[in-house]
Amino acid sequence: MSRWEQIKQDFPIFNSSKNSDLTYLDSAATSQKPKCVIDAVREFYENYNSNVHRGIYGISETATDMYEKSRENVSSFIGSSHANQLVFLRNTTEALNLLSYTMGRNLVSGDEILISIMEHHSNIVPWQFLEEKGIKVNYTDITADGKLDMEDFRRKLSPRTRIVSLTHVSNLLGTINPLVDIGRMVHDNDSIFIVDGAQSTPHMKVNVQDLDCDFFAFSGHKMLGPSGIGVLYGKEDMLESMHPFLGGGEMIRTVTTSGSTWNDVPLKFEAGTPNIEGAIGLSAAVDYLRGIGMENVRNHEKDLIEYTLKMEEEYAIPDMVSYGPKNTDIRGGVYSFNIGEIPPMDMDEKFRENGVMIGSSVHPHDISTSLDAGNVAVRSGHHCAMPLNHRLGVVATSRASYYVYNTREDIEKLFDQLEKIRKVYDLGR
Amino acid sequence: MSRWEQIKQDFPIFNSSKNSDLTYLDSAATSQKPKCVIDAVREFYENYNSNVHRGIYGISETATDMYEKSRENVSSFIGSSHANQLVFLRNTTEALNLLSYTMGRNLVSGDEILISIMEHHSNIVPWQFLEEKGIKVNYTDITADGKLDMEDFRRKLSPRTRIVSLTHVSNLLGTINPLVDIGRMVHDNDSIFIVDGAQSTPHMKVNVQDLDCDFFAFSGHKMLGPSGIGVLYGKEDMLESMHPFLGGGEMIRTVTTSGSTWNDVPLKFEAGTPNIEGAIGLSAAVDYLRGIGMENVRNHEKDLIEYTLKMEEEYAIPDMVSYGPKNTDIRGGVYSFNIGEIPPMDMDEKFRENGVMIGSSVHPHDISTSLDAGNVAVRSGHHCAMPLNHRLGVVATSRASYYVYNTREDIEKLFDQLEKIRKVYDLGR
Amino acid sequence: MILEDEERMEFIMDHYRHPHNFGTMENPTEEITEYNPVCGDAVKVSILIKDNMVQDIRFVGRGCSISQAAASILTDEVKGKSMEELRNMTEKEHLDRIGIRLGPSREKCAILSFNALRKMLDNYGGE
Amino acid sequence: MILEDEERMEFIMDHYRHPHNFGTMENPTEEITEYNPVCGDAVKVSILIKDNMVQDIRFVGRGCSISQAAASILTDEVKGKSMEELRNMTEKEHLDRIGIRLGPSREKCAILSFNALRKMLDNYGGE
Ligand SMILES: Cc1ncc(COP(=O)(O)O)c(C=O)c1O
Ligand SMILES: Cc1ncc(COP(=O)(O)O)c(C=O)c1O
Repeated sequence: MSRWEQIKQDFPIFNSSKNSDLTYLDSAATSQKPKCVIDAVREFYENYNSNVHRGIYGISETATDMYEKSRENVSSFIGSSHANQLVFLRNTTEALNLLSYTMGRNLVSGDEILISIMEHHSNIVPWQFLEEKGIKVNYTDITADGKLDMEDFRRKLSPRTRIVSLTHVSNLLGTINPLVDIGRMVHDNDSIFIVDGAQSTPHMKVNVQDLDCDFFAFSGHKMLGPSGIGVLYGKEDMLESMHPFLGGGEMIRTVTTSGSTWNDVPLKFEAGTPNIEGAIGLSAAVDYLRGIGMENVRNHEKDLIEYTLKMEEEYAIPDMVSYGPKNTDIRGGVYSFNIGEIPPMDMDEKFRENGVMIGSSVHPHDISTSLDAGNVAVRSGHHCAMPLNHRLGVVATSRASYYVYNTREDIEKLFDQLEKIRKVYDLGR
Repeated sequence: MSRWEQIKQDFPIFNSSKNSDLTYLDSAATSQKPKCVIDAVREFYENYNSNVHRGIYGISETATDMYEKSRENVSSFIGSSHANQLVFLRNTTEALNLLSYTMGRNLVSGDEILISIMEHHSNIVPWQFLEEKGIKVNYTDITADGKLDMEDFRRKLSPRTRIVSLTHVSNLLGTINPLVDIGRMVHDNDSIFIVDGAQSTPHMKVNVQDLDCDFFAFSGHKMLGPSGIGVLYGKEDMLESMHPFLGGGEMIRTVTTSGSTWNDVPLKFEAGTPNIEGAIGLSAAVDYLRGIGMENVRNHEKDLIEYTLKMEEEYAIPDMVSYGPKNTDIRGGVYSFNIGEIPPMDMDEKFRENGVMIGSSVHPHDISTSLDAGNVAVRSGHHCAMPLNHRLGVVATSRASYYVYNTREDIEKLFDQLEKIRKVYDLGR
Repeated sequence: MILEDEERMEFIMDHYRHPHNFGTMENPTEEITEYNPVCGDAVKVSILIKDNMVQDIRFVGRGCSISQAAASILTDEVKGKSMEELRNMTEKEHLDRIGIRLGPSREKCAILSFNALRKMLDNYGGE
Repeated sequence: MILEDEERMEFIMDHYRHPHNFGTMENPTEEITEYNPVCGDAVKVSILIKDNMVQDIRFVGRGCSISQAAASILTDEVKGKSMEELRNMTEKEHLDRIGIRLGPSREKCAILSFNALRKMLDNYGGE
């Protein structure tokens, strides 16, 4: 057994009697959980379950300790200099909304926020919420090969740009963005630099100090951890100067009827009972990933995407198109593709003329469903990136995305099936 | 074995080798988890783990189905007429903040919000956030025996009162508030009626239609479910007319660079990947509670609090005081107490005069720590209700709170230990 | 969606490859375009009603096999029916007619044409 | 907090029942009140410094056994020490002197008096 086949054995779902022979190619949506993570959650429930922070009895002190050690562990995993820069939240989405609500308080009409057209909805909609205050959201375009258009970026980075928020890795194209260079430009422009790390943290070594970003957001469920737990990293002085987001228990120092004062960071941003077992499970996931080594994870996925592009050429399925950079040095393990044209809704002239515009295309929905019949799980749809789909001239794509439990055989299986599906659906019109 | 002793066997923590003979009296902070809940979470990880809503392959459709069935199950548990009135969030705190942020948009300077002095910080601080907009937060007082002062309430319910937000059961006093009557007054006043159900839902039959509240919030972790999952119930028309709270994946219908449109309720309020296993675990907890019967849960806890008040009289520990109504018809299974005077910080004259003001009191911290030495877990502190502590003339209390796994023996153990502690700490000054 | 039933799947693919009642109409009584911007599925349905009966029904569309086959199957079913019969048709009956088990995501594809029909009936006031 | 060490606990309770250096001072060099509004623990510490040495130190306070005993223990330790020795004292040494294992919540009680001392040193500019 190869190393990666052995790793796959650590994931109970692949031995589940409920799913015979699952080929899971949807890790960009959410990852599977290794046994050590599942056990960490169970062991907490069975031995130490109690609320954190306020208890003065044994198990509650142990629970608090486990929760705070998890924070330290995750903090060092992303290269943060101190654990109090790490806020536990539900997910990337909540982290970016926290920023939009709190930083948004300081923005005024005419201020600008610069994002990109390849962002996930989580890094678009929260900023659009601020438009009603007269704040403008600008979108950096992409190049033909799926990279950030740096010229366009420079053009759009203006003196009014107060915030730049970019994804580290695109969840549709797989593009790894050159954030170290970008960060320098952003700070030279005196703008705040926010990174959506949802697709990088699980798949490569991340160091927030090297990135020199002000904020960095990611989700536990995409990196072998539980769902319901996510992280916002923020530079300490930033977090300290910000208004709190949610009010309630634990985030306060004092509450009186004439006003309240706030706890120290990061607790200031953790109102109410947190997802305790979520944090503990995420910490177990981080230990597991560290055991493999993030460089190895990255190299493995790079191998898989290289192999994918090679298979694409070899199979040469008619009308098959794929998206994202071909240079695998800047490409994560994400493979989005279509068979034939899947135009967006407003390109409907042809539809009006002569009816069914399916030609030789296979709708992504049909691809997913047909692959599922062969136990291959890929995602089809807009992948929460409608503006990017629109930019690519499609309404949807199918996407295979990889992680530590995937192997080259999975990719062969994918292309074998796609070839068959193409034949079944070929309408020859 | 009695029925309740049998029930205790369903909770692995009481057989954990890590905690010998734990007497857990802190369920108002968080509850223990029965085996069926722990198993539900694990089984999801091992067989169906995948993201919800957007997948078109087998396990993702199963996961979506399990998630939505959990919503239906929890919905019917609280008597909601339709599952789409149930939003899954992290906890009660997030639910109340969601309301403060979204409803707060419609309030103007001079508008009033009426809460009470017995609220948890979660139902205070989010409303205080709105004070900077010129909105006034009013606090209904309590009576000497720990009930809502209804005369004061009527006085403070004004034509400018736009929102009334009250706890169903006090987490410190145990008071069960007469919300059906109050709700009628609130609606007659054309105010919106919000109920903090964090301490009622776990312990008694709740029916949101009988309460006729507009919103109802509670947390999974206090009702045998996982942490990181909570619920906001809202009347459908209310939820539909509200602005979204967090923006991102799944809560949208369409996203373009010129604006976005929202998904139907409740998904409109569930941005990003939710706590999937949390919802599934909560649903298992609801099944378990239904199996016991919520009337039985309530009666059991009523018996325990009655027994507690009886023990209090029998033991007659010198200087011991307890808080909350003595009428157990309106009293949940919560017992807050002090030994001697534990005055709040601004009552410090005596401290200045002649030093250590400990007299015959035992600080709540010392009570918790000493009880812990005998494996009895109670909470000591302000219980996230500082204004109420202040109102009671104390800075902190110790609190024993009960649930289905507690028995009369636990209470005997508590008082045995308290009697001993009182002797050790008696300073006789 | 379960594809174990090959025969039924062949039936769907047949409707997809060779849709019935495909095309547009000159003077329809009602005409409506239903679409799902999320996946790009779209159907335009035209209906001709006379004497309280569906004289003719046609559709054009684009999208996945389920959305297009469902439209084809539905238009077959509807032709010649009375307004009353149409009003009594349920979503469940429509899904049963398709006859393969669809997951929640694919059901949305299948009911697109059914929703179009429903809306046309709502718009249609009678003669 | 682990109470298994009964002897040590007796030591704490002794300091709590009969605190050393208890009281106020007429003309202290520095005086400070530290308190934790969350649990009501409070200590007022007064210090008299001469020739760069702690001539006298006293405290009054209220709160739990740990916060008060810790103040008593600390004042014992500090008396007669030089400014430099004081500046080199660490929080860890202070906690070790108390000598029972405290959980994170109770540590806050224990370091209240230590924090008071730290702040007085910061305020004290020298003679
Ligand atoms: C009455 C009341 N409201 C709100 C809360 C907050 O619950 P959570 O921490 O789960 O948000 C609690 C529990 O601490 C409570 O007792
Ligand atoms: C780039 C990117 N950002 C943000 C998100 C949102 O993550 P979550 O749903 O965990 O909030 C995702 C995942 O869907 C993503 O791929």
